[in-house]
Amino acid sequence: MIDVLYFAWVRERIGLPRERVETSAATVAELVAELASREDRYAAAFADLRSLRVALDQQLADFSAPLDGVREVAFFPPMTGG
Amino acid sequence: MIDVLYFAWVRERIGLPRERVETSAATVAELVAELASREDRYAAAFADLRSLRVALDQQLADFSAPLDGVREVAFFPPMTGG
Amino acid sequence: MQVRVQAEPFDYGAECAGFGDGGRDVGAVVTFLGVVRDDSGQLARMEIEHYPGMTEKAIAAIAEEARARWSLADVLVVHRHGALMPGEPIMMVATAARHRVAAFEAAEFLMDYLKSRAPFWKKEIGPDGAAWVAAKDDDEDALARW
Amino acid sequence: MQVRVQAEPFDYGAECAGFGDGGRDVGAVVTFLGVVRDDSGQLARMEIEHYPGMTEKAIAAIAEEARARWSLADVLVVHRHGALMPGEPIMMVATAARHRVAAFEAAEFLMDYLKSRAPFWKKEIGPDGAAWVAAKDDDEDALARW
Repeated sequence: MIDVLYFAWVRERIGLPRERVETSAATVAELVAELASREDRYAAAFADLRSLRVALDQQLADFSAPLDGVREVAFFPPMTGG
Repeated sequence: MIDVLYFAWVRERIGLPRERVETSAATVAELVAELASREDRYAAAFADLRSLRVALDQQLADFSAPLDGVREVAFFPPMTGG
Repeated sequence: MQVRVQAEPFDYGAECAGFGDGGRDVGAVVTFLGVVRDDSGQLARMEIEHYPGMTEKAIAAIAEEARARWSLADVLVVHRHGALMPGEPIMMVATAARHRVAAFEAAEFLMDYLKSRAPFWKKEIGPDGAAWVAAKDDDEDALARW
Repeated sequence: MQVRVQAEPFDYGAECAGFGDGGRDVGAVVTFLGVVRDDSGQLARMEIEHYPGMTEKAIAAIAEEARARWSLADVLVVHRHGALMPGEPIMMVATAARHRVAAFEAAEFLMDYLKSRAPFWKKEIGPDGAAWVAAKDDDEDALARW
């Protein structure tokens, strides 16, 4: 089980801020493929990975990163702070 | 007649902050030559023009600048504000 | 070093007054203040979402990198989240260093990294609804110089 | 635009608090504060001489150039002269612009020009007497980038 968090328009498209996901995905990319195949709202949120960022246990990561030992995955658009 | 002002170590070497000078010098360089020939303290102050700056009527200028119409000449070291 | 992420407004003048008594080797203090801009005159408010937990860690890591790289005597980052009105302060950074070049560079480094590497997302609410502010390529490019 | 040359201390926090209400198109404010540094712990005081009349004109010209070049909504320069103690504020600049890059660049431009083009001269008084602060080649070189 892994905590998956969504922020900004990713959260709005999927319609929830976080969920617990049962998965055997080995990488972020595999998790994305699983989620995107669930429902249209997920497919829409994950349609263009270039417009998405991912953090693993609150550290920015790549979509190719392994999920081994990770407890929290977050998906969000490019950041616009400052 | 022209007002000649001195600042910082130029003022200290010459020993006064300003004086009125009767001169027929056509340029700053000619005025410097006149002043430097007066006394040792002037010669010491004007020994190295690369370490001096000049302003004509409160605008930075070159030593080659003409004195025509100028009322106030100031000599000082490179500035160290800020 | 101080990092604060908060919904409450902050007092820019008071933060400036309280910053940079970093000892006798401080010669230069630089501050940056970001304000909600409303060019069109149509902005009702801005809403800033963030990622609690990660936000503080990401900012602290950026601030620590700046402190070490420019030998800062002190560094401050304050960033708000939640609803903000036009003209309200969004965030500020402050740096204290021996010389001006270090203080300026460190403040610009902090801003460039906070823009693109701290998990905040801005949404603008106007008469035609709400829109997420898009990240600019410029902001990503700005990181290349560090 | 405000330029002040004064012997009296100024209140950095209050100046920051009062600056940059430049209207709804201000998104970024940058301030720089210069402080009397005392690395050695031996500085009794600093004395700043200036050229009354020229100083104000030179600073106003530099500030106006910055305002025009970076489309600043507001700009402030305060510079002290006379005797200053270690840790005391010497001078400050503040810039208000739409975007952060303009506010930073304008503040750095102001500092670079004030260093080398405004008629101030610093003297340090310590246990071994007084010495004029020498201009640095770096400071002259810094002008080349503008």
